[in-house]
Amino acid sequence: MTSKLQQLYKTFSLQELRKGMGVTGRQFFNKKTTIMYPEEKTPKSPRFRGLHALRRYPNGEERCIACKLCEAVCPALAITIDSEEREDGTRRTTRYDIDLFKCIYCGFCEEACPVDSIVLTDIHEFHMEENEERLIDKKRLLELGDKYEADIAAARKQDAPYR
Amino acid sequence: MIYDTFLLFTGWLPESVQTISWIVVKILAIIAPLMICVAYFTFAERKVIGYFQTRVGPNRVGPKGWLQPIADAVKLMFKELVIPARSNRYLFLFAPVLSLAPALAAWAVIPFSDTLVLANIDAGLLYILALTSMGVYGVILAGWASNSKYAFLGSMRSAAQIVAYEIAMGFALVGVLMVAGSLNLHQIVTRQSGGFWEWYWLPLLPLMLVYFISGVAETNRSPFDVAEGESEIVAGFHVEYSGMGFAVFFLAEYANIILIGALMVLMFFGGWLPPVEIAPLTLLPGLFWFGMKTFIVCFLFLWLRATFPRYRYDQIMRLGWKVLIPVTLVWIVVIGLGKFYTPIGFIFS
Amino acid sequence: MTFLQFAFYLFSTILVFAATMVVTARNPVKSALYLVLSFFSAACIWMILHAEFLAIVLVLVYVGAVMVLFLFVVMMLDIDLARLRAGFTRYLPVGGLVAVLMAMEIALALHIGFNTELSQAVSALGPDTSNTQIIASVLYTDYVYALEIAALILLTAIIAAIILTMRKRTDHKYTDPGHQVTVKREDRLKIIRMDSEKPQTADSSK
Amino acid sequence: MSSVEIEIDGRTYPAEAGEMLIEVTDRNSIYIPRFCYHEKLSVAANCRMCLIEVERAPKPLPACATPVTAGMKVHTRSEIAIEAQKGTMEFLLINHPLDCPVCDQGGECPLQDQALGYGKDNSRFMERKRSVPSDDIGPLISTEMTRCIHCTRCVRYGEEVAGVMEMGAPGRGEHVRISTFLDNTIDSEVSGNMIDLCPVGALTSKPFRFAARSWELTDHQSISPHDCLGSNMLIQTLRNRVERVVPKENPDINECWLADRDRFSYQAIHSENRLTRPMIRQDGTWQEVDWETALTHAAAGLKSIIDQGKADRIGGLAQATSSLEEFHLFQKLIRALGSESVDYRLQQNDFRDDDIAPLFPASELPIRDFGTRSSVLLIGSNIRKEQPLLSLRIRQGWREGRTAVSVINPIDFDLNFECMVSQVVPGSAMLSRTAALANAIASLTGNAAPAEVQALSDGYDAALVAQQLVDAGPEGLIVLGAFAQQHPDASLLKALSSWIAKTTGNRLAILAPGNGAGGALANCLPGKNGLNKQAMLDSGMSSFVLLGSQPELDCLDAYTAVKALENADFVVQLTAFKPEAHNRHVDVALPICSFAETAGSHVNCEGKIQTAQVAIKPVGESKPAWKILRVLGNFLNLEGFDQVTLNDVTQEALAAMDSADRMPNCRPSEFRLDSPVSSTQVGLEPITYMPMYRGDPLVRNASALQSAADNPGPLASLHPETLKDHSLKDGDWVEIGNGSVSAHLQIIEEPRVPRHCVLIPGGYVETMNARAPGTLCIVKAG
Amino acid sequence: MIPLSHALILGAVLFSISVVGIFLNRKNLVILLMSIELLLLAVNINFIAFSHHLGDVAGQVFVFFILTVAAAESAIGLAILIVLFRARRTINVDDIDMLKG
Repeated sequence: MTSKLQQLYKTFSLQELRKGMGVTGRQFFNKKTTIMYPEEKTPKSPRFRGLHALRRYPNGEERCIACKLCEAVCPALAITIDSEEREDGTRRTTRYDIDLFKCIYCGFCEEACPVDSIVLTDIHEFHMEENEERLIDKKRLLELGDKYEADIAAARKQDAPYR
Repeated sequence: MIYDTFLLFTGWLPESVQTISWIVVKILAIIAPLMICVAYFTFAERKVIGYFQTRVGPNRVGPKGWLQPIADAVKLMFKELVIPARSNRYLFLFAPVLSLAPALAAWAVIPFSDTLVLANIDAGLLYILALTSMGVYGVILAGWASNSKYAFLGSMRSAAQIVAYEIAMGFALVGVLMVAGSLNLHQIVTRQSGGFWEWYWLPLLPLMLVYFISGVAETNRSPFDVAEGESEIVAGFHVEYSGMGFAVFFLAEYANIILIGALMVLMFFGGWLPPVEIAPLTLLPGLFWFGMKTFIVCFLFLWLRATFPRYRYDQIMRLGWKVLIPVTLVWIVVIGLGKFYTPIGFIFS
Repeated sequence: MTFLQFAFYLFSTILVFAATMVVTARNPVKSALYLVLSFFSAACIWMILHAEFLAIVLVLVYVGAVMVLFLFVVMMLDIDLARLRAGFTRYLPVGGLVAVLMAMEIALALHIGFNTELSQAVSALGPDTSNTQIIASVLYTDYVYALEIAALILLTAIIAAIILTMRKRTDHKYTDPGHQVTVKREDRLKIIRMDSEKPQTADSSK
Repeated sequence: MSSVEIEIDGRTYPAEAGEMLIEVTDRNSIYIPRFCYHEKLSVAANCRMCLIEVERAPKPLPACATPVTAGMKVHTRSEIAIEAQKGTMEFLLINHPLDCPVCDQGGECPLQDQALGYGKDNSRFMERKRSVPSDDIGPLISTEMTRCIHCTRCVRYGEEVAGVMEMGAPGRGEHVRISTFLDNTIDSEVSGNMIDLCPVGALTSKPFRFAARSWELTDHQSISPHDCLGSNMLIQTLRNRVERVVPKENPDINECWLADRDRFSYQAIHSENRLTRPMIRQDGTWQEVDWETALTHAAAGLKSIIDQGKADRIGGLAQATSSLEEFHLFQKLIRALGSESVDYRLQQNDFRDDDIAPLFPASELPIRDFGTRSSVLLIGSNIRKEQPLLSLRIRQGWREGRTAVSVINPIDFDLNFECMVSQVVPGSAMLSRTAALANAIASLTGNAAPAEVQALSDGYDAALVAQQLVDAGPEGLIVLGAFAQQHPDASLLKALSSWIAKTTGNRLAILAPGNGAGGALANCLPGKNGLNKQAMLDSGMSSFVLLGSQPELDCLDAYTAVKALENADFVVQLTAFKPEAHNRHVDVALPICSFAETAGSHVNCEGKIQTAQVAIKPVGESKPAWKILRVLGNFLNLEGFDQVTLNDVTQEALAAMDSADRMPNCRPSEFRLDSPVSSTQVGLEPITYMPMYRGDPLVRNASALQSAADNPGPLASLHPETLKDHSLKDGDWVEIGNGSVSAHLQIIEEPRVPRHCVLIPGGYVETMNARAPGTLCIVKAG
Repeated sequence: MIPLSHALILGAVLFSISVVGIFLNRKNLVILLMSIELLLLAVNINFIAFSHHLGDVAGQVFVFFILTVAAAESAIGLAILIVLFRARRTINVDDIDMLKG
C-alpha cells in the first residue's frame, strides 16, 4: 500500500523528471572539457593513423619495392600500384596512388609492409579543395615521407618495443 | 508622441494609407526585436546545451561566438534553394511562410508590459489559439508539396501531434480563462497582481504543467521531436528544404518557442509583474520582468532538450490523449466546482 | 471608400474566388486548401461584421481542426482522380449557367429588398461588452438546452467517428511492458526433480 | 604390373606394384610436399621434400622415388616424416634469399607455401649465403639463380620434353648451379613452360617481370588463335591490361604446356602499334576520325564500287587467326555486296582442288593420339615450329621408342626427334619424291598406282619408308605441313598423300595455320563464280576488304599482293595495328580487337569448337571485328546484319552445319593427278616460308618474340656450296630479285638448305621484292 | 458603410457556387463534403449579416450551433468515407450502389 502511494507520489510530483533535470543541471556548472582545438591539442599516440607517407632509406633510395602487399591487404581497395623493372633491374613502383576518400585509416598497409615503406603519419589536419586531390600519388607520398621523416622515425622508435 | 512624429512624415497621405502604414510600423517594431531574439535564441540553445554537456558551445565567430547567428543567417541566405523535382513549386515555397506568419501574428496581442501592446483585443486568448492552430498548415503543406515520402510521413506525424496537443493546450487555457474571467490578456495579467503567490501557477499548477508540456510538443521540441527524428525519418517535414526555406521554418520554430514562453508567463507567472510588489522591484520596468520570466521558461525548454531522450511516437500520442487531456478536464471540473460550491473558491479567483 | 469597405470587398473577392476553386480544382488536396482560404476570408468578413468570437471560432475549429482532418483524409487516401473527374467538363456549362442564373436572381431580389446600410445596432449589454461576453450571456441563458444538445451531438460525433474508424490491427506485434515486468520466475521456468541417469554399459560392447 | 594394396596413414589404397608412392597419394588426394617431382618429367628425387616414413625402412624415403610394394605401410604425416620434411625445408632455405616481396613467383610459389607449413621462424644459418650470378638467357625468361633450389625440373624438361638440353647443372656440391651451357640463350619454341615448371622464382617470365603479383590477376579462359591446336590458356589481366598468359591444362589438346608463340603474343595487345582510332587516308595522309565518319567513308567507298557495276570485283581476304564468327560475318558481308571472292588461305598458292576439297583442313587423328603412332610421315612440315605442341607429342612417342618418323622436306629442319629416313629435296622435287614413295607403296601392296604417279616419280628407292607406312597401317600418320600447303603443286601433293593414306590405311593430317578449320567451316572460301586468293591477287580487283590481314606481310607472294592492293580503287582494312609507313594501299583502317578483347570460337584440327572469353575491354576505341562487320553491313543497307550478341552470330554460323559434318576428314573427294605440274625453276630455286614469329599481325607486334632466336630477321639462307658457286660468303649483302625488282638482303650460310636453293623468309617488308615472280637471280650488292 | 444587401449577395453567390460544386463533383465524395461545408458557410454569412444588421445576437448563436453541427457532420462524414474506402477502395459515388431498391 505504501509503495503504491509512494509510486503515486512519485508520478504526480514528477520525481523522475526532476531527478533527470537535476543531473543535467549539475553538469551545467561543471568545468568544461572542451579543448580549444587549433590552439590546444590533445596528445597523440605514436600509433596514430593519419595521412599516409612513403619512406626512404637514409641513403635516399625509396623503400617501396612494389610487393603490392599493402594493395592486397587494403580492405577498402584504396591503394593502386603499378610496377615495373627499373633501369637498374630493381623492382619499383611506377604508380602508387592512395585514394584518401576510400581509405579507412585501418593501418593494415603499414603492418603488411615488409620494408616499413608505407606508413601512416600522425597528420590528421589535411584537406583538399578539388575532388582530384583525394588521390595522392607516389611523388606526393614520398614528399610527405621526406618532410616528416623525423617525426615518423621518432614515432616508430617509441613504439618499437611493442612491435 | 511617437504617433505624432509619424504623422509629421505621413500627414499628407490619405487616411487609410496612414492607418495601414502606422500598423506596419507597429508590426515592425515588434517583429524586428523578435527576430533578433529568435536569432540569439538559436545561439543560446547551442551554448546552453553545450554547457549542459560540459562543452562550451560555439565560440569562434566574433567575441565568444556572439556573431554566430549572423554568420548562420548569412550562410542560410546564400545557400541554394533546392526545389525537388515534380513538387508543387508554389506550395513548396508558400509552406514556410505559412509556418512563420501565425507565429509572428500572435505577437500582436501579447502585452509586453502594462502599456506596451499592439492590439489589446477582448478575445486575445482566443485569437492566439486560433493563430497557433494555423501553424499546422505550414507543416502539412511542406510535407505534401515536397513530393517526398519522408517529408510526407514526417508532416503527418507532426501534424497529428500538433493537433492532439492543441486540445490539451486549449483546455489548459480554458482553466486560466475560468479563473481570470476574461479572454483579454491584459486583464488576465492584472488579475494576478499582488505577488508571486497570487499568480495562477499555484492554483493552476497541473494546468501549468500540462500547458508547458503541450507547448514543448506543439513546437516539436525534444523530447517530442519525432517529427524531425534524425534516426527515424531523416529530418521530418522539412527534409527537402534548404537555404532560406529551411531558415524560415527554423525561425518559425523558435518564434513559437518564445511565444509559448511568453504566453506561459502571461497566463501563469504574472506577465510583467514583479514577484513581490515592493519598492526596488516595482521600480524596474515591466518589460524587464516579462523578458526575465520568458527567458527562464525558454531556458527550461533547452534544459528539457538537454536532459531527456526522445519519446516514441505512440508514447507521445498516448501522453497527449490519455494523460494530458484528462488531467486538464479534471482540473477544469475542479476549478468549476471549487469556485462555485466550496468556501475555498477564492483561491480560484 | 473606407478601410473597412475596402477590406470587405477584398475579402469577398478572395472568398468567391477560393470557393470557385474549391469546386473546380483538379486535386482534392488543392480543393481542401482553397476551402481553408475560403474559411479564412469568411472569418475576416465576420470580423468586419463585428462577430469576432465566431470569426475566431471559425478559424480555430474549421481551419485549425476540421480542415486538417479533411487534409489528412484526402492525402492519405489513394484515390483514382481521373475516374472521379469524369463528366466534369460535360456538366460545367450547364452547371455554370445554373449557378449564374441562381446567383443573379437571388442578388436581384436581395438588392431590391435589403438595400439598406448596415445599421450600427448596439447590443443590449452595452457598447463596452465584448462580443464573446454577449454571446456567452445569451448562450448560457436562453439557449442553454440547445447548448447542451449541441454538446451531446459533438460527443456523439466523437464516439461515432472513433467507433467507425477504429480497427483492431492484427498485423501488429507488441509487448506490454507492464506485463513483462510482472512476470515471475515460476511462470517461465519449471524445476523438476528426477533421478540421475545411470551410466549405460556401453563399454561392454567393445 | 600387378595390383597390390598398400596402407597410407592407416587407410588401405589399391595401387600398381612398381609405381611410385607419390602417384598413389596424388591419385587419392593425399598431400605430400614436393619440388622436383612433376608428373610429366622423369623422377630425379633430388629435392628430398617428399620424404615420408615407410614402416620397416631404416630412414625416411622420398615418395617420388619409392616404388610401391605389396603390404607397404606408409605414414605421410608421422613425426618422422614431418621432421624429415622440416629438416629438408631448413636446408633449402639456407641459401634461398628471403626476397619474396620482390619475387615474381611470390604468391604462387610452392617454396613459399611449403615454407609456411614446414619452415622455421628464423634461421640457424649464420654463415654467408651462397649467391649465384644470373645470366641473360634470352628475351623470354629472366633468371634469379640465387633463388634456385636445384630441383632440375628445367633441365629435365629441356632434355625430355622440349628436346633441346639447354639447361644443365654444372658444378658439384656447394658449387652446383643451374645454367645454360657456355652462356647460351634458351631458344626453344616451348621454353616458356620452364617458367611454369620452376617451383621457385629462379626462372620467371621476362615480359611479365615485376608487372603484377599473382594474386591480383584475374583469369579468363581463352583459346590460342595461332595454330590449329586451339591450345587452352588463361589470360591473366590486371586493371584491363593483359599481364600474362598461362596454359590451362587440357589433356586432349595441350596437356599442361603452351608454346611461346601462344604464351607471349599477348604483348602485341598493348603494343605501341595498336590502332586505337579509326583512320582514313585522304590525299595520301592518314587522319584519325571517329567511327561514324570512318564507317560512312568505308560504306561510301564500297557503294561507289558497286555503283560502277563492279560488285563482283570486290575481294575479301581474311587473316587465318580470325574467329569463326568473324569469318562468318566477313564472308556474309562480301557475298551480300555481290561478290563471291573471299578467302583466308593467304599462304596457299595452289587452289586447283578447291572443288573437290574436304569440308575443312583437319587432322583425322585426335591430337591426344599423336604421341602413340608407330609411324609418322611428315611431308613439307617443320612441325616443331608450326605446331610446337604436336611436335612434343611426336617426340614423346619417339622417345618411348614407339614412333618411327620419316620426312620429305625441302629443308633439313632441326626437329626435336630423330628421323628414320629424312629426304631433303628442293621444293620442286618434293612432288616427285612423294610420287616415288607412292610407287614403292604400290609395288609393296600390289595396288596399282595411277599412271600419273609413275610419270611423276623420280625413281627414288623409298622401299624402307614404304614398308614402314604399310606396316603401320592405321597406326601410321601422314602430316602435310605448311611447306606442302604452300607448294605450287599443293593439290597434287594432297592427292598423292591421300592416295598413300588410303592405300596404307594411314591417317592423314593437313595442319593449316591459325583457325583455318573455322574459316573453312564458316565458308570463308570463294564461291562458284568467286576468285580464290591467288586469282584475286592476279586479276586486279577493284576493291579489297581485309579482315585482320596485312597481305603484304601475310602472303608469301607479297610482291603480287601489294601490286594487287595498290591497283585496287578502294581498300578497307579491319586491323588491330596501325598502318605501317610503307602502306600506301589502304584507304580506311578500322581498329579491331585482339583475341583477348573479344569472345570468339575457334575450331581446331579435330573439328572441336572452343570458345574464348573476353578478358579485357577493348583497347582505345577498337571494337570486336564481328561488331564492325555487322555495323558495316547496316551502313551498306544489307540484309541479315541484325545480330545482337555474339551468340547470335555463332548460332547463325553453325546453323548451316550438321555436327556430323564436322568429323575431321581432310582427303579430297577424288584423286586428281592429271593437273599439269607447275614449271620447275631453272637456276636458283627460291624456297619461301613463313617464320614462326612473323605469321600473323599479333606475333609480329609482340616485342619479346621478335627478339627471340626463332626470329632471325630478313636473311636469305643458302647452302655453303651454293654460296661458293656464286662466289659469295656468309654475311654478304646481296640483291635478290627477278631482275627488274630486287631486295637488299644479307645472306647467311645454312647447310640445312639444299643446294641451288635460296631460303627466303616471308613476313618481312625487306624480303618482299625478293619474292617477286620471275626467275630468281642473286647479285652481290655493290 | 457596407450595405446589408452586399453581404447577403456574397452569401448568395457562395451558395450558388457550392450548389454547382455539388452538381459538378457528384462523383467525388470528399469534394461533396467540402461543398456542403461551403454551403453552410454561405448560410452563416447571411446569419451574421442579419445579426449585425438587427443588433440581435441570436443570429450569431445560430451560427454557433450550425458550426457545431457542421463540425460533427464532417467528422462523421469523413469517418464513413474512410470506412467506405477501406471496404471498397473507392470514394466514387457511382460505385456505392450495393443497396438496391
